[in-house]
Amino acid sequence: MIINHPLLGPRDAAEFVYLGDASLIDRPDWQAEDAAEAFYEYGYLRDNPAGQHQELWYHEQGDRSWLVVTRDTLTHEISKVEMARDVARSRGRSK
Amino acid sequence: MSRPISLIRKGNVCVPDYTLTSAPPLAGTDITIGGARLTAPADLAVVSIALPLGGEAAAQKAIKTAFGTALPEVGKSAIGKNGARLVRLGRDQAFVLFIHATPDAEAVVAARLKGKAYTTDQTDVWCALEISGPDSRAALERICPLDLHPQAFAVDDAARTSMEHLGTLTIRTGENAYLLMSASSSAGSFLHAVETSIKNIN
Amino acid sequence: MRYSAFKIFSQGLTGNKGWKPVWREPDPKPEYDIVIVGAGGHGLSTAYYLAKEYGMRNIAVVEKGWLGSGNIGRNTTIIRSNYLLPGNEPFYEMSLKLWEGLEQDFNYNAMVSQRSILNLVHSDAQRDAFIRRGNAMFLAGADAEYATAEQLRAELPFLNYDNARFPIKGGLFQRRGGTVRHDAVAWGYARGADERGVDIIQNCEVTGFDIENGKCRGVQTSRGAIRAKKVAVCVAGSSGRVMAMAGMRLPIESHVLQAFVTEGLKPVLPGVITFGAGHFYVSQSDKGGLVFGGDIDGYNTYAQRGNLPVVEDVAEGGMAIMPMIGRARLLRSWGGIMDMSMDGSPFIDKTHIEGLFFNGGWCYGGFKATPASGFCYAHLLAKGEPHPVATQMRLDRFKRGNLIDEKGQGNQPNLH
Amino acid sequence: MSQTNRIKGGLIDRNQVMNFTFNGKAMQGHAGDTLASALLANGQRLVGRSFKYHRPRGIFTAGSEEPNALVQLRSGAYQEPNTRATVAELFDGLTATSQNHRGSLEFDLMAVTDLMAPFLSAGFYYKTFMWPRAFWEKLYEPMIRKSAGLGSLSMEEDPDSYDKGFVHCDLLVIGAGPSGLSAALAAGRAGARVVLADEDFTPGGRLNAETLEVDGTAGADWAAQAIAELAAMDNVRIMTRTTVYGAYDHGIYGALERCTDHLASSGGKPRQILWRIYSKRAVLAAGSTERPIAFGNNDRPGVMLAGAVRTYANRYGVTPGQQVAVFTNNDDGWRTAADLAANGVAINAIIDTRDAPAVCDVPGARHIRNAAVVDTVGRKGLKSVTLTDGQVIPVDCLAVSGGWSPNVHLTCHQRGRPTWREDICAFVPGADLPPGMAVAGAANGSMTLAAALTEGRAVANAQIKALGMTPSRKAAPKAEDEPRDCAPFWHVGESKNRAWLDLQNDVTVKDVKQSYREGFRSVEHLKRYTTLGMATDQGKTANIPALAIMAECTGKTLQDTGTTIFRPPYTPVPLGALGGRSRGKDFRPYRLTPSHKWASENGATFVEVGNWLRAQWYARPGEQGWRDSVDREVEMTRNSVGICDVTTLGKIDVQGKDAAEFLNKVYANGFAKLAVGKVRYGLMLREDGICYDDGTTARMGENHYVMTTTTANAVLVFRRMEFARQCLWPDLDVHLISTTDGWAQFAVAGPNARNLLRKVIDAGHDISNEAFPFMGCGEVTVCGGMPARLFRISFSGELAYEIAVPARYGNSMMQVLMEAGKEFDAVPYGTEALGVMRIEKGHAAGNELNGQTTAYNLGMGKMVSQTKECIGNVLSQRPEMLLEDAIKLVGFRPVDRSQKLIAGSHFITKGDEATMANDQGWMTSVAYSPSLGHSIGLGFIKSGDTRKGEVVRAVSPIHGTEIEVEIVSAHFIDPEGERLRA
Repeated sequence: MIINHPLLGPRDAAEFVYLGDASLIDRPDWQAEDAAEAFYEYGYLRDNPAGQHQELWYHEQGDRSWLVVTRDTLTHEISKVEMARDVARSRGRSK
Repeated sequence: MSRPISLIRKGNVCVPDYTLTSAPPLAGTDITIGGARLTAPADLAVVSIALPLGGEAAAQKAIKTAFGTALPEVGKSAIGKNGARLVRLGRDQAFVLFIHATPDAEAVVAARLKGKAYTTDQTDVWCALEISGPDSRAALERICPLDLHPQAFAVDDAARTSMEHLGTLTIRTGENAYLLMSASSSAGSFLHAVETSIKNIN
Repeated sequence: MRYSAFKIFSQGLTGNKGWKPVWREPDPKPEYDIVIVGAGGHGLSTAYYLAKEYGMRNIAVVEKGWLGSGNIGRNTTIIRSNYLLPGNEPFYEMSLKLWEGLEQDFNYNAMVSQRSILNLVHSDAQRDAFIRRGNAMFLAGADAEYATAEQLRAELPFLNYDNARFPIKGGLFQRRGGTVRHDAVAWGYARGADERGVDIIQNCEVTGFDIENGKCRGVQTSRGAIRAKKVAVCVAGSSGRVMAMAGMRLPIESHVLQAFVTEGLKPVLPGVITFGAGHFYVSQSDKGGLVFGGDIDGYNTYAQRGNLPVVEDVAEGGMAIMPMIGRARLLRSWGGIMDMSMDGSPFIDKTHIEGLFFNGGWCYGGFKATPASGFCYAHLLAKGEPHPVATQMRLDRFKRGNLIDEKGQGNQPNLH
Repeated sequence: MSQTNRIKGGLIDRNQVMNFTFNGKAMQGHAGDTLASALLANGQRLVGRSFKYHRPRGIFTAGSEEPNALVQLRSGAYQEPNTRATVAELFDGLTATSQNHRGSLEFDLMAVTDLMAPFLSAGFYYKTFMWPRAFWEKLYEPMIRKSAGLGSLSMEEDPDSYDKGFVHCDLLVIGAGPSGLSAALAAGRAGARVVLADEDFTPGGRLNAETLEVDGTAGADWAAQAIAELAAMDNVRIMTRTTVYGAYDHGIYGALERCTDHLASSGGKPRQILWRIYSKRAVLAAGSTERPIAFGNNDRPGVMLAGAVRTYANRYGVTPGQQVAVFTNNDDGWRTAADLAANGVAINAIIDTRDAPAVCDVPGARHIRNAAVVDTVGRKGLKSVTLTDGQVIPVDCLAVSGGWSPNVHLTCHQRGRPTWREDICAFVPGADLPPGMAVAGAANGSMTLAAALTEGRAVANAQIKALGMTPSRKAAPKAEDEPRDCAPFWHVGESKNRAWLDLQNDVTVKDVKQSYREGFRSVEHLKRYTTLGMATDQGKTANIPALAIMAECTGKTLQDTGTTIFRPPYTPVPLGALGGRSRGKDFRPYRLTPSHKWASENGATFVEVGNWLRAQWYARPGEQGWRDSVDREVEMTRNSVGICDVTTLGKIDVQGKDAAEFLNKVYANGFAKLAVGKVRYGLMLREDGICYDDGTTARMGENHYVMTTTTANAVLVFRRMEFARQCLWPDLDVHLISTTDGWAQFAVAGPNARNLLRKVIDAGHDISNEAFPFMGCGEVTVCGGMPARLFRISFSGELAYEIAVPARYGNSMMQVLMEAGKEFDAVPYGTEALGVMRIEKGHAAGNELNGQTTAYNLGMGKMVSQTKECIGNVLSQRPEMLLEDAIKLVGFRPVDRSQKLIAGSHFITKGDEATMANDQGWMTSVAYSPSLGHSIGLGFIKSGDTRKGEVVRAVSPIHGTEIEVEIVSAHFIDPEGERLRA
C-alpha cells in the first residue's frame, strides 16, 4: 500500500506502523463519573466497519508523525490522509 | 555540582591521567566499485533542532540568523553559513549537519540559537556514508524504496526511510551523490547493505 | 452412505457412478429451533454436535457462500494444544482430543496427522516462557517435550544451526500436534450434520436479525425470513459486520492473514515447525507442498488478500531457519479474514440480546479449535451455560479485567 | 541422439552449440533454445510422469503454463525441482533429470497406480484409510506422502544469492507481445517513465512464434525493431526474463527477474531479483493461453497444444513430430497446420469440430469436418489417433486447440471477477480491475494481431492522458486481422477412456462429473475436492474446460459458474528470491555496543538481545564454563567494582516547557515534582493497566529530561510517547528524540565504584555521597574535559553509577575504566552477571514484565497514581485485576539448598495434585546466587505477599522434576538498600 503523507508525499505503507481505529484519539475523561465504563469502551470496543475506516498509522521509518488515514477496508482505497495532531486538535484535544 | 563543559585545551592546568580517543564506526571508509564510490565523511556533526510549540516563528528566525538560511520545507535541506546543512525532517524537527570534530556540537548550536529552540546532540546517534558516481542511483535502487529519479528527488531533497531493516536518512547532495545516514550501532550492517548493492550491480 | 474401503472397491468396479451427494440442498423452512449463521468449520461442527450430542435436529445452518468458504478452507491446517493460560489450554486440549477421534466419529477421513509441532527457541527468556508453557500443558493433561539444540540437530538436521543470526537454542515440541486436511473437516461435519437432519442452506446470506423487545426471534436472509428460537452467530472474520446488524460493537478487529504453499516436493518436513525469532511457520502437506504463513498484515481489512511486505517477511523467516528451501517456489498465496480480538482469545457466549449467541474472535487460531468450538457452542446453546472448558471465553471479560492474553500484548488486536 | 526434429528457420543461433544432458543422456541444442525445444529437437518425447497415476507425459506447451514437462534442473546444492522445461533457457552444460518415478522414467514402478485408478477417483482418500485408527499415521499416510510431491530439494543450503529492488514508473507495461510493445512505444514516445516487463528472454510474445507481419515486416523482426527503439529511450526500461507475478495495492506490482538462470553459473551475482514496481498506471498485456480439448487418452506424449506446436516450428526450428494432425474447434488451430506444412512437415489431417469450410489451404492435409478425436494409441509416445467415426490416423504429434483464454490473472489479484464472453468462448477481465490497471490485446479478449496493436496504443494513450501527459500522435502499427472464429467444444463425449483435464494432478472429465454427483458443485468445491488447478501450473490450461464441464452438469452458464479466484503469484516464485538478502547472519542487522571491540578482545561471549549483540560474560583463562565466569563477575562486582556496557537501554531525550506534565501522564507514578539533578524510577502502563516498561528518567535541566527504557521496548516506548504527544495531548510543548546510540553508557557498580570514577571524572566534580547521593544525576567531564553524563542509579543493588560519554569514545572509555580500575581488580561483567545481580536484588525484568502482569502483581500497586491523569490508571482498577488472591511477585529458594530451581516451573500447594486447577503461579527467573551460595528464583504466586515462609512445590513435569521451595522476600541481598546509598 501507499500512504500519501500530507507533508512527505506518497510513501510505502511498510514505513509505517499501524495502530487501529482513530477513535483512539478520543481518550475519555479520567475524572468522569462513568470513567471506568468509558475507558472500557474506548479500550476494547470497535466499530470495525466494512467500508470507510479512519485509522492511525505512525511513520516510524519517516518523520515520526502519527497520521489519520481514511481507508476502505473492502478495497484498501485511501481517500484521505491527515496529520493526527491536527485531527486531535480538531476533536478538541489539547493538554 | 554541574560545571560548564570545558574541552581539552592545550595548556590546561590539570593534566588528566587518562585520555579518550574517538573511534567513529565507519571512519576511513573509502571504497570504489565500478561507477560508485562510498566514503564516510569525517567529523560530521549532527544536532537536532526542535521548534517549541507556539515558538515556531521565533525559532525559525533564530535559525535563519544562526545559519544564514531559512529553515526549508519538510523533505528539503538547505546549505547555510560555513557549509552547515539544515535538513527539515518534520513539522517541528530539523537536523543541522556541519563539520565539527569536538564533542560539543550541541553546545555550539544551542549557543547560536540562543534558547529559541530545543537542541539535542545526534552526532553519535548516526553514522554516515556518501555514495557518489554514475552508478549511485542504480545501486541504491536495490535497497531504497524512495523514488530517487531526479524528477522525484532533486538535489537537496531529504527523506527518511528503511533500507534492509535499517532506518535511514537520505539526502541528495549532488547530481550523482547522496549522503546516507543510519544508526551508528548498526553501522557495520549498514555499510554491508550499501556495499553489497554496489557489488550486485557490477 | 457409509464410507469404507469396500464401498470404494464396489464403486470403482461400477465406474464410480453410484456415489450420492454428500449433503442435501434443502430450501429453508420457515422456522427452526436453532439457526446457525455461518457454515464454516465452527458452524458446521456446532450443528453436528447439537445433533449428535444433544439430540437436536431442527436446525439450519445458513451460509452466505458455499459451505466451508470461510477460514476453514483458507488456513494452514495446524492442530495443537500448546497454550499457556488456564482460560485456553484445557479448551484446546479438549479440541485436540476430539481431533484424535474425529474421523471414526464422523466417518470421513480428514487426514488428522499428528506429526508434531515444534516451537523453536532462540533466547533464554524464550526458553523460560516455553518451559512455563510446556508445564502448563502438562498440568492440563496435554503432552509437551523440551528439546535442546543438540537434540534438534539430530532430529531436524536441515535447520540453520551454524550460520544463524538468532541461533536455535532449543524448542518446545508437542508431538500430538500436527495437521488436518482442512476442507475435509468442513465436509465431514457437513455430511454428519446433514445425515442427522440438519438443513445446510448455502447461498443464503443473513441480512438482518429480527429483534423484538430485546429478544432475537430469527433472521432475515437473502432467501426470506427464518424464525428461530435461538440464533447462533458463527462467522469469524465477518463478526464485526454481522453483529453490527444486531447493533453490537465487539472487542474485535478484522485483519487479513496470508498463507502460502509451494509447489509439491518429495517429503522434507516431518511436522510443523515455527520460527521463534521471526514470523514463519511451516508444515508439508500430504501432497508435498510446503504450507506456511507468518504474521497478519496488520491493518483492518475485509479484503481476502494481503500485500508484499508480509510475503517478504515470511519468506525471510523461512530462509533464515531453513535455507534449503531457497529453490522451492511459492505456488499460491491467499488471505483469510481473522477476527482479531482484544486479548487474542475467542468468545463463546450469550449476548445481551436474549436468544442471540456469539462465537468468534478466534484470531488465527480458529482451525485447531473447530471441534471444541462446536462442542462448547452446542453445549451453550443446548444447556444455556458455558461448557466447563470455555467458562472464560466471555464477552464481558474485558470489563471485569479477566484477560486471556497469551502473548501479553494488551488491547491491540494486530499484535496478537 | 541427434537433432532429428530440427527444421529450418527459427530464432535460434545454429552457430552456438549447447551440450546438455537429460537423465544422463548427452544431447545438443542451440542458443535460443529452451530445454523443451532442445528435447523435442532431439526427439525426446517422454519427459516426465504425472502426479497421481504416474502416467507417461511429454511436452504439452511452449510457455509458463506447462503442466507436464517438469524437470529437476542442475545438481548438488543447485538442484532445482519442478522446473518447466518450456521456459528453462538452454545453456551449455545444462543437466536435467525427470521427476516423480521409481525406477527409470521409461519403466516407472509407480505406474501401477494407474491400474488402480478406478479405486482412486476424486476424493477417494476421504472415504477410507480410517481403520484401524493407528494405521493412518503409521502406514497409510507415510505411503501417500512418499508417493506425493514431484521434485526434490537438495536439503542443502541454497548456494545462490538473491537481491531485491524498487522501481518507480509512470506506466508499467506487463508483457512485451504485440499489444505490450505497442503500448510501450506509445507511452515511451509520450515521454512517460515506462517499465516494460516480459517473462520471456526474447521480447515479442506471440510475434516470435507466428508468421504474421507487422507494418509489412515479419513479426519477430518488427518486435526486435520496437525493442531497439524503446531501448534507445532514456525514459523506458525494458526488463526481460522478468515475470510480473502479482498486483498489490495502490499500483505496486511484484516482479521476478531471473538474472543468471540462463547461465551455467551465477558467477557470484544474484541469481534472481525480486522487484517491487511502483507504478502510477499499468497496462496488462499478458496475452492469452491456449486450452486443450478433453478426449480419451489425450495425455500421451505427442499430444500438444496447437499454438505450442507452431511455436516450436516457427521460433525454435523444431517440429514436435514428423506426422502431425491438428484437432481444433477454432480457426487458429489451422495456422499450426499451415505453418508446419510450410516448413515441410507432413500434416495428415485437420480435424475440426465445426461443420465449416477450410480456414486456409494446407497442402497434403485432409480436412475432416464435424469430427473429433475419441482416443489415442501410444503409451510412451503417440502413435495414432482414433476419430469419432472410428477411423484411425497414424500420427506422432497431435496439435490440439480448444480456443484461447485471455490471461486475466493479474486483473483478479484484487478480487476482481472475470466475465464470460460467448463470442470468443472465453473469460475476459471484469469491471473491477486493480485501480490504475488497463488491459490490452489478447489479455482483454482482443484476439487478433491487428486488434492487439491498436488496443495497446489506445490503452496506453488513455493512461498517459490520465497521468496528465500528452500522448504521442504516431499511429499504431498495422497488421491484418487473422481469422479467429471459435465454437465452444470442451470434451469429446464419445470417449470411453479417461479424458484428462488437469494433466499434472490427473483430474479427468469423470472426476468432474463425480464431483458434481457428490454435491461438490461450486467451482471452489470442485477445485478442492478433485485438486483441479492446484498443481504447479495452477490449472492455466485445465481450468476453463473443467468449469465448462461442471456448467454442463449444473445447467448453468459459464458466467454463473464463474472461476476460482486467481491469486498471486502468476507463476511460482522461489522462496530464496522472496527472502532476498535477509538470510543467514544477514537476516537482521547487528547492533553493536560501543565497547564491542574491547569486549571481543577480552574474552567476551556475545548474546543476541533483540538486534543487539551484548557481552554475556567475559571468560578468563582456566575457567571451566560460563558459570565460573559469571560467579566471578558477580562476586568481584559485589566485593569491589564491575563495569557493564548498558548502552542498549533505550534513551529518549525529552525537552519542552511541558515535559514534566507530559512525563507525569506517560508514567504511572508521579513525575511532576522531580527536581533538576535527580533521577526517578518510572513505571509505564499500557492503557489497559498492564505494565509494559520501566526505567529511570533524569531531570537534566529545567525543560530537559533523559529517559531510559528497557532494551527490548525502546522503540515501542518512543512510539507510544509520540502517540501521547501528538494524538492525546497535542498542545503540550514537548519534543522527543532518541539518543540510544549517541551515548556509550556504562554501569560502574560495587563498593569501589566511586573510587574508580574519581580517577576518571575531572577534578572539580564532587561525587561524594553527600554531593551526589543515590538517584542524583548531572553533567560532568571526564579525562580532561570530555563531556559526560553521570547517573547514580543501581540495578545491581550495589553502590553504582552509570556514566555516559559520546558513543564514539565508548570503546576508549571502557579501556580507561578498566585501566583505572586495575587497582580495584575491576571486572567487566556481562548480561548474565547483570541478571544474577538483579534477581538477587529482586528487580523485575522482561520475564516479570511480560505484558501479562500488573503493578499490583509486581507489588507496586501503590505506585500507580489515582490522583492524576496518566495512561493506564483507570483500567488498572478493573475488579478482577485486583483480586485478593491475585499472583504476587516474591522470591523463592529451594528448601534443600543444593537443588537447582527451574524457570518456568509451576507452583502447587503442598498436598494438592499437580493440575491446572491447582496451579498457583510460576517461577519467572532463576539464578545461582554466588553471594548466597544457592539457587534463587523470582516468581508469581497467588497471594504471594502473605505467604512468606510457606513451602510449596515447584513442579516442572516437562523435566519430570519437582522440588520444594520456600516463599521468601524477592530482595535476597541488602533488603534495606544500604549498599546502594553508601
